[in-house]
Formats: sequence, C-alpha cells, structure tokens
Amino acid sequence: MKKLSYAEALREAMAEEMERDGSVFIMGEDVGIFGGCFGVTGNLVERFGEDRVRDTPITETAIVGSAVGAAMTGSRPVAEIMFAGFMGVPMDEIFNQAAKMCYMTGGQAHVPMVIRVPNGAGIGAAAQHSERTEAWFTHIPGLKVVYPSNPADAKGLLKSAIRDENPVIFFEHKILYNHTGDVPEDKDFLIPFGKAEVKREGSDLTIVATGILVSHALTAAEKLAEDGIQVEVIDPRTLVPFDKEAVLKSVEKTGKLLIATEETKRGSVASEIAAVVAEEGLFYLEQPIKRVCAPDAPVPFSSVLEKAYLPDSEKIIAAVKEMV
Amino acid sequence: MKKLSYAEALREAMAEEMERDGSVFIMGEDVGIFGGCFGVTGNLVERFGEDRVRDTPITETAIVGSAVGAAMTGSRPVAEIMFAGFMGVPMDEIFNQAAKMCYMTGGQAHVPMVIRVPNGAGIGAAAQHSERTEAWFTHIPGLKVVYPSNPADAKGLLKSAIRDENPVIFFEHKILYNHTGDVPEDKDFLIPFGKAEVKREGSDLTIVATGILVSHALTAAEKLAEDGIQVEVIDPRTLVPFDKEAVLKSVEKTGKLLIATEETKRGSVASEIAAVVAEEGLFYLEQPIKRVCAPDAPVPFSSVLEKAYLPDSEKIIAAVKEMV
Amino acid sequence: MKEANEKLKKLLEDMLVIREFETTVQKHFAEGEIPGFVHLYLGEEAVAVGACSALTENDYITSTHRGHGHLLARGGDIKKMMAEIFGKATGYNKGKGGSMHIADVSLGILGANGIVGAGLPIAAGSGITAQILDTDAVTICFFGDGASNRGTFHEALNMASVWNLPVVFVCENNMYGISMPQYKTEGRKGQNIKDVSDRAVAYGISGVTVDGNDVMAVNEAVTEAVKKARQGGGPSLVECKTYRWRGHFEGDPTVYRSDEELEQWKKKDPIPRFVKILKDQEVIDDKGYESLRSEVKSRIDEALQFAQDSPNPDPSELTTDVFYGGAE
Amino acid sequence: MKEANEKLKKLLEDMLVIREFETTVQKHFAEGEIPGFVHLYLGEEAVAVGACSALTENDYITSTHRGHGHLLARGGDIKKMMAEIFGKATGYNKGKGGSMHIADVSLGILGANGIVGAGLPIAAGSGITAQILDTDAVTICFFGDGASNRGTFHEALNMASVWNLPVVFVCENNMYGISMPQYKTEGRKGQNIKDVSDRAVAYGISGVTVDGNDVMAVNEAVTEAVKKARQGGGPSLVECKTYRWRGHFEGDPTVYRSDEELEQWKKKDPIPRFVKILKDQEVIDDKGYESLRSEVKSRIDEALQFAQDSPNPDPSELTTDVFYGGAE
Ligand SMILES: Cc1ncc(C[n+]2csc(CCOP(=O)(O)OP(=O)(O)O)c2C)c(N)n1
Ligand SMILES: Cc1ncc(C[n+]2csc(CCOP(=O)(O)OP(=O)(O)O)c2C)c(N)n1
Ligand SMILES: [Mg+2]
Ligand SMILES: [Mg+2]
Repeated sequence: MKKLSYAEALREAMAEEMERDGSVFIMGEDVGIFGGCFGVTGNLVERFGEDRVRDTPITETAIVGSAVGAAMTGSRPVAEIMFAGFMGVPMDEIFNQAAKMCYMTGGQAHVPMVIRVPNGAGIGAAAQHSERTEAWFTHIPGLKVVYPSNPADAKGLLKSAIRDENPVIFFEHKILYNHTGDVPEDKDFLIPFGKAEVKREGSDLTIVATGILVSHALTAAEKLAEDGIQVEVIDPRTLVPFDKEAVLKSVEKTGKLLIATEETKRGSVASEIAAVVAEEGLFYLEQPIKRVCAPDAPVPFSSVLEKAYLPDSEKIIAAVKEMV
Repeated sequence: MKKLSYAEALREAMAEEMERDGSVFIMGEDVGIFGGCFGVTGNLVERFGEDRVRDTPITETAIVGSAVGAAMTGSRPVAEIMFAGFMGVPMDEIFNQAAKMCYMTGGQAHVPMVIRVPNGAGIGAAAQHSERTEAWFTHIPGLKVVYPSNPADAKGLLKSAIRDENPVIFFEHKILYNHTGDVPEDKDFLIPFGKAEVKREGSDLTIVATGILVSHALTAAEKLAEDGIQVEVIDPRTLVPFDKEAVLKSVEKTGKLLIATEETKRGSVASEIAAVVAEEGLFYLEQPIKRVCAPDAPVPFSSVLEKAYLPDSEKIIAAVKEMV
Repeated sequence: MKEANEKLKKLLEDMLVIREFETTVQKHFAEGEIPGFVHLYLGEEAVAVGACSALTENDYITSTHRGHGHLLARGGDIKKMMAEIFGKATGYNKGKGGSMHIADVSLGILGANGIVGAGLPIAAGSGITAQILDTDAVTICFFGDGASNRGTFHEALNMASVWNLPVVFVCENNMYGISMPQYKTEGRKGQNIKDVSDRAVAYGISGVTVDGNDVMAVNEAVTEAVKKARQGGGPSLVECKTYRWRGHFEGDPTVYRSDEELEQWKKKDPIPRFVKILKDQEVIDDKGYESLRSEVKSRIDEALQFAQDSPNPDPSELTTDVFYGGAE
Repeated sequence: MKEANEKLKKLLEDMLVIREFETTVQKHFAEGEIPGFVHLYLGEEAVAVGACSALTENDYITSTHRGHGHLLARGGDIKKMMAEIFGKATGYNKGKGGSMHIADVSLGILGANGIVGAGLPIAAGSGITAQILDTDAVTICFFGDGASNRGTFHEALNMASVWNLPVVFVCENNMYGISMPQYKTEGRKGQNIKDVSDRAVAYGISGVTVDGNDVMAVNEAVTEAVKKARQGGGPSLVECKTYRWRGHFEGDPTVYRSDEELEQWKKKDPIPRFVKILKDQEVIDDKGYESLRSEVKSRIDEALQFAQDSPNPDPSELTTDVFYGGAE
C-alpha cells in the first residue's frame, strides 16, 4: 500500500499497463508535455515517448474514431477526452463504431479501448465544462461504463479497463483528482467489473451513490449516525455491468432506498437504478425511492448558484430525514 | 377532418407553418427533389423553392450547428436528420449549443428550432439505421422531446413544435409513416406539450407506451379485453415536458404499471417513467412495475432476429398476464 | 510475362465477379428475398479492383455502405457474402450485419460502415497500429464524394498527415451522394470544387484524380500511394471518378439525374474497356473471355443456392456478440 | 480628414480598453476573486478591433472561449462584462455564464463559446437567416488555429461555400492550441500547413493571411471580405497571425514554449506599433495618448468597483432560463 492521489493512481495504472503491454498507448489533447488538462498523464510522455503518448490536434471525432481502428488492428488505445461535456463530439464514433462493431460483424471484430473522461462540476467551469454524461453511455449496448470514487478503485478499475476486450467509458470526477488514499502496489491489482462495494454498513436505509457522491454519502452517514440513523452506502463502481444483486440485497435489509448522483435527474443513472428496484425489489420498499440529483438545468457559473445546484451531504441528510 | 398518413400529416404541418410564417425553413439531406429519405418533405421544394427547402451536403454537424445560428438570428429552422441513429453526429451542437444557449446567456438568446428524426426499427435496416435515441435527449435540460403515435398527433405536435420558442427534438417512427388516420384541417390545430392522452380507458392495469408501441399496446388491450382484462393505455405524446399527473392518476386507479417502449431497456425513457412512479406513486403499486422494451443489444439484420428483438403486442400481453 | 498476364486476367475476373454478384443481388432484392437497404457497386468495379490489387495480405481496408465490391476485390468468400446479404446464419456476420455491414475481418476488412465517413478515422487508427506495433501494413480507406463533406474526412486526413500515417484515402467520386451532385457549376451541389483531390492541399499531402473506370489507372495511382505509405512517406488522397449505374439504393427512382447522363457513363463501362485492352495485348481471346464469364456466373449461382438453402439464425443469437468473449 | 482621424483614434482606444480590461482581470483572477477558467486576449487586441471595426450595427459575430476582446471591440458594456466575469447578478448573463460564455446578444453576438470550433456552424446559420429574411447582415466568425482542425471548420466552410453565405471566417492564429503548435517543421503540430488560409482552396473560397498584430492590415482585409459578402460574393477566410502573451488559461505554466519566443512577439506589440503610426500622422500626440490611457484606465477601475460591489445571483435564478419564456 502507498498513499496516492486519485490522479496519481490513474497515472500509475496507465504506466504499469504500458510497461506490461507494448500495444497500450495513450492519445488525447495536451496529454504529452502539458501533462493533461488535469495533470493525469503527467510525465508519462517522458517515460514512454511521443509515439505512445500522443498529443492530438483538437479532433475528438478522430481521437475516438482512430481509437476504434487502432483497437480493431491489435493495439490498445487509452484515449482522453478532456471534459465529459465534450463527449457529444465523438458520440457517433462511440455509439455506432466502438459499441456496435463486435455485434455488427457477428463477433469477428472487437474493440479493446478505453476512453478516460473527466466528469462533473464544482470548479466554476460553467455550463460546457461541468457536465455528467454517464447516463448516455449506459443506454448504449456494447459499452462498459466505469466510475471510480477513490484512488484505489481508480487504479484497479483502470487497469481492468485497459485489459478488457471491449470498449470502456471511464469516468473520473474532477474534484476527486486530488483526493488521496491507500493504493495497492501489486502490478496485477485488478478490480472486477460488476462488483459493487458496500462502503459502509447500515440497517436503516440504503444509499446507492456514484463518483463524488460516494464521499458526500459517507459524510452524510457519519452525521446521521450521530442521530442514531444507520445508513448503508453502496458504490456500484461500474454502471455497466451493474451489480443489481448487491443493491437488492441491501434494500431487502433496509426497506428504504435513496440514490445519490451528481447528474441532472431526468433520464439519469439514478433513474435506471430506481427502475430496476421498482421492477425487482418493489416489495422490499417501505418508503418511496428518492433520487438526490442535480436539477434539470445546465450548470451555472456563479459559485453561489453552483453550490445550490450540486447535490451534497446536506441535501442527502435532508432527504434521508424525510424517509426515516 | 380528412384521412392522411402520418407522413402526409407531417408534411401538411410543415406546409401550413411555412405558409403562415416566412421565417420557417427546412434543411436536411435529400429533403428537396428527392423528397426526403422517407418521403416526408415530398414536394415541398416545388411549393416553397430551394431557398426554404434546403438540400444540404452530408453534414449533420453543420445542419444542427447552423440551425442554432439561424434560430438565434430570427429564422425558424426545421432540420431533418435522416435517421435517429445519426443523432450522435450532431450531439455536441444539440447538447452544448441548442439546449444551453438560453441558460448560458442568462436568457438573452433563445433557439426556436425543430429537429425531425425518423426513429426506430422494423425495416431490416440493421444496427446503424434502426436506433431509438430519444432517451439521450430527455437527459439534456433545455430540450423538449416529442414523439407522436398517430397522424393527428403528428400534425398538431409538429405545428406546436415549429411555433415553440425552444429547441424541440421531434421523433417520428418509420413504421408509422404510412399509418393513416383522421386529421383536423384547422390551420391553428395545435396540440399542447405536456398533455398525455388516454388512448383507451381501463381499470385493471395501466400501460404507458410511446411511439409505435402505442399501437401495439392498443392491439394488446383489445385481445386482453376478450379475456376480461381491462387495460388503460396512456400516450404521453411529449417526453419532455412529461405529463406525470396523468400517469400517477391512472396508476392510482389501476394499481399496476407496465411501460412499453421500443428502446433498449437500460437507461431508457421507460426507466425514467418507472423512477417517477417509484418516487411519487409507490403506494399505488400493488405489483412490481414492468418495462417491456428491446434487449440491451444493437438491432440485428436478420428478419427473424429483428422480430425476436422488437417489443410487440404479444410480448405486452404475456407481460400483462404475469401481472394480473 | 505469363505472370503479368495472369495478374491482368485476375483484374478482369474480379471485376466480372462483382458485376455478376451485384446483378444477382439486384434481381433477388427485387423479388423480395433480401430485406433492408442494398447499395450496389455496378459501374464502379474498376475502383475496388484497381485499388485492392495494390495491397498485400497483411494490409487493411475500410469499406462503406456500398461495400460488396470492396469485399469481393479483397477476396471475400462469395457464399458467405450472399448468405449474409440474405440474413442467414451461414453469412459472414451470422446474419446480424447484412449488406451494409458485411465484412471479413480476417482479410483485414475493418467493417463495412453504414455511417457515411465513419471509415476515415478508423483507417487512421489502423495506421496508428502500424506505428505502435511497428509493422509495414498499409490501410486503404474507401469513401465517397459525399463523405468528403463530413467532418470525419477533415479530422482523419489532418491526423494522418500530422502523424505521417500509412493510409491511402481512396475517394470513389461517383458524382452523387444520394440525390446531391458532388459538383455542378450552378444549383445544388455537395461542394464547390471540381475535384475532391483539391482538398489534399489543406493537409499538406499529395492528391491525385484518376479515371475510376480505368482499372489500370486506378491500380497505378494506388500502387504508388501504397508504396509511398509503406516506405514511411505518409498518407495520400486518390480520387477515382466513376458513376453508379443503379439508384442510390435499390428502389431509388433517380429523379435527380438524366437518362442521358447514365447512358454516357455506360459507354465508359470499365469491363469492356479493359477486355479490349486484354484482347489487343492477346492476354485473352473471345473464347477465353466467354469461359471466364460462364465460370464466374456458375460460382455466383452456387453462392445464391447456398444462401437460399441456408438456415436463418437461431433466436438465441439475439444477444450474443454484444460483448466480445461473452456477457457483461 | 477629421472623421478619419477619429476612426483611427477609436481603433487605438478599443485596443487600449482590451489591454486594460484583460490586465485587470488577470490581476483579480490571481487574487482569487474570479472562479473558473479565464482565457485572456492580451497581445491579440489588433485582431478583434481590426475585424469588428469593419462591421455595422446590424451585423453579427460569433465569439470563443477567448472572447473578452471580441465583446469589447463590438462595444460591450464594461461594467456588465466585469460583473459577469465576477459571477454577479448584474452581469451580462446574470452570472450564469462567466468568462467563457459572456455575450451581449443585443449587439449581435451569438454567444461566446466554450466548445472550440462550435461558432463556425453557428455563423453559417446566421448567414442562412440573412438569406431567408433577405437582410444584408454579414457575420464574422472568430476562431483559433486549433479550431481549424475540427470537423466543424470543414462542414461550416463547405456549407457557407455551397450556399454562398455572407460570412467572414476570421482565424486568430496565435500559434498554439493550448500546448499544441499550429505548425512546426518537425515534431508535434496541429496541422501540416504553414498557413491556415491554405484551407480556403478546399472550399473554392478566397483565403488570405495578414499580420494580426497590425490593426490596419486586419481592418483592411476584413473590410474587403465583409464588402464582398454583403454584395453576395459569399464567404472568405481571413487568417490573422498573432500571439497570446499569457498562458492558454490563467495558471498555465507554458512549459511548451520558450521565453525568447514570447519576447520576440512582445516586440511586435500591436499597440505601440499603432501609436507610432498615429503619432507620425499627427493623429495623436504624447499628451493625447496619455490622457486617453488614463481615461480608459479609470473606466476600467469603475467597472471593477461595480463588479466587486454587485450582489451575487439569487438562488431562485438557478432554474430560470432553462427554457425561454418560462418553464416547460
Ligand atoms: C452520417 C451519415 N449521414 C447520412 C447518411 C445517409 N446516407 C447513406 S449513403 C449516403 C450518400 C453517400 O454518398 P457518397 O459518400 O458519395 O457515397 P455513395 O453512396 O455515392 O457511394 C447518405 C447521405 C449516413 N448513412 N450517414
Ligand atoms: C471541442 C473542444 N475540444 C477541446 C476543448 C479544450 N480547449 C479549450 S481551448 C483549446 C485550445 C483552442 O485553441 P485555438 O482554437 O487555437 O484557440 P486559442 O485558445 O489559441 O485562442 C482547447 C483544446 C474545447 N473547449 N472544446
Ligand atoms: Mg457518391
Ligand atoms: Mg490558438
């Protein structure tokens, strides 16, 4: 174990996989000498050279489209799209090429690629640099969608993503980049997809949270415990595949479900989780499900408005108190 | 009233609005002399000329991006994107420009534009020409999302969309194009957004269906009535704004909810509807909610597989029988 | 000499195979045996054959919605192709892809694409792999005149240029993108330039335009571009001017073009033109040509029979291949 | 004569306003008073001023993430601008947009865009409106060298060309897109051509390159392009070579470029260059220049005070303006 920031853990995962496998390479805008807009690729270009750490022009469509072609021909691209809000640009390449190639070719082709995506708000970056777009990709069959909430998961999940034979959309939260934590040093430390983690046990209510909301949920849980309310916090870690069983098991125990994500509420991953429980765990529910998400609006610039916009531990606590 | 096909009703809506307002114009690929890939624009270029019925190059990004600029400067574009599966191409222009412009400018700018989108499978067009992408757009604040299920609604909703001051994504189902029905001739026949229609009354179970599934649901309802099962069929008509009250009212009455859409299930509009009811109508539910959707896979080419893939009246009937 | 003649005969044979194959598909589509959209390559045979004959086994191509010709020219199995187009379990894609997505990945075909212009960045990516894995593979990217107006064209050629990727971009300029003329002096047009190859300047790469109905001319230009790419000289743009004989897809009434125009182009049919050359050079005689044709015809008939007799996919195939190596 | 001199003085004043404004923003960003990303226009003043001075009231512009200069050159209200950058309720966008989205739509500014290259199709659309409503409005689209590698550049210029739209595409080639050089003979580069204007050929439109630090040269080239567009001559591409003095955004350590390079460009500072000309032509003297500067400075100070004293937006503003004319 060693203490690493979320960003460092991601960098270490890429470095280890590039050491292990010469077909792994990185491409994206300013991932080289600039070190990445959020510093995640850092000094990797010095270690691996410009051939394997490729600075691209401003060309998201070609970044993802060429990643598909590279993956189909035997290399393993790890592409960075600078902001989750830019994911609309290469959407066709993700949706019609990366996600469908295996199925359309009847299993002849496959596309082992990763797209890393800094996700989320909280830095005053306003409407076009603060989005959470994970829901779109969970609705695209053929993609795996990953969203680590801490440094250890970041490393173990990214290593698994790079080794996966299928396209993986890998969301990272900007605010988490400098969160630190203990990270295993084993070069084969992999976290399997589709296995949720119970971050905190509790019997009164289940909170399923993703990304940064896992931290907020745990903070809320601590505070609630002071009032004798024992909350269970579950982090799915991968949105596709999704560990349905873990959530249903917990809801069976607690009888109450709150889902907390930073997304705009309508059509969110939170909605999907609610739907799954309404279909397969309805009789466990003693209370209506609650989604604690952002309002259905773009992200405002003003810090005052942005704070009002974002779900946080206070908003979770308020919602829990209405339920128990 | 006169009998029109869904495609003719759409064309009549565009023609009437272009007659009424000289700032309304059409653009898209092969919408001119070719009449549109599905014949919807038909002979409009002869009536209104090439300046107002613009054949574009193959350039979805510029079609939507320029529609935004046109709408911001006083004209009212009605753009056609040839297939819903191509909506990933102009996704950034829809998401970052059309949907956010009003909010980002603090209400200074607005974007009265319509994007018409032939949606859905059933014609053997395989994985890249059969998609249903409406869910993505319901997750984008600032867009209205419309999905008529019959000729009269097609006309009334498209006229309302063209007169709306906000960007509207207007989904049309390919199979519905030659469905015929009675259509009002009143030049101001408008259907308001956010008002669902109860297509059939029933007391045993509520089916909320969209697009082509409304027809399948009604067929299923007829058959079920023969077995004495009275199903209520609700067509939201607009997905954003969504008529939550109509659905909750019906579920309060029937105690059972089945949601039928042609979408792939995970992250679908069906999921959102289920989530809303699990939040606001949980205690009405006597049975788990059921979503009857397509499996989480691309659309296969083979007619045999495509039939197995698509939700239809038989699949609805089977699901209903498990619930009552 | 003899070998050279065999190569020439092979070019002719490949064009005849495409001609026969497409004619057969046309007929059976009309008879309602084939679902979905079918885009035929009739009239454009010289482009795929001239270009693919410039490649070696380990090279790659990206194909399009009009891809039958590319796959056949690359040596595709006629039976598996016909079966796929009929949506049968014995097809290349197990019946899941159909005409628009038909491909033999083992032949280095990186998918046939229903999205116009999608192949260009994919081809660039294949070029990246050649650099990462240090192979000498070259990738040919087929795309249409209409595709050259998409952003993917711009981004892919720019990327290929700045990274010096071993890719040859072969534009099949058949004068139309559905109903839109590539260029006209006035009125509706896809672009305001006569030659798509003029766009090479924007990326600092070489661009040429050749007669796309002259299989030798295509082969020559593409061979040179492939050689350059293989030697590290980077990408090129080769425009082949040709014409599609049929509508955009089967069922298109082609109201947007004149019969005269079509007749003019039919006079430039790449096959008789090439046959005449081979006869003048005594590479082939009438008898040889006829026997080649009937031999090709019977292979196609066999493939048709195979497709018609093949079973439909089993419904259990519906959700396989969503992910490689099984479920989520 | 007198009028001409006033026009020249106005150009100088506008450049000074941008220089002062940006210097003030830089200072207060460093002091932590401004949230988010700030991209400064320092060093590039001659482009916005030279170009916008070629427009009339009813014309339009599209702006970028580096948009303060465009808005100021178009006559934006300094107080509302500073307030917006501070995220205050009194700002142009009610504090909802900030530096990257600051705009005065009533001045024909079609948004400042955080998406690189997004302004190009929007500008084309503004040109379409001029045709639909039959006005003589011309639209200037500002974009960077990096943006010229995006598909939107290709699609927008192609559309503008085939429809003969009244749009002038003004490329601010400041030599970098973040850390990526626009062009270098070797190594990393955004594109393989020296001049972005070379790309005009690909669309059959005219393209020129001018010294972007010479306000007169920019004004001349853009004025001509605007005249052409207004008269129905269609779109043009005008590339202005310039340099950004600051990092890409405030906080960028600029490891990707040398101090020498920066110093070379600072020698070409557009303001002293223009001041010298005005002095030689006796349009202005030292005293006049000094008083102009201090007058500008005090206006900026006033705006700063206004921004600092202004209230934050009320939380109730959070969900207004999602839809125009109220809720869903
Ligand atoms: C992105 C996208 N836009 C539109 C279409 C619909 N479409 C299919 S083929 C075609 C025309 C293509 O023209 P061209 O590239 O010249 O190829 P050709 O059909 O002439 O061989 C169009 C517009 C598509 N498949 N993909
Ligand atoms: C589509 C998109 N990709 C990437 C970015 C991140 N980004 C912001 S500014 C910038 C560089 C733009 O370079 P250029 O167009 O030359 O403008 P400059 O900043 O030099 O004025 C990049 C890559 C973005 N905002 N939008
Ligand atoms: Mg063509
Ligand atoms: Mg630049």
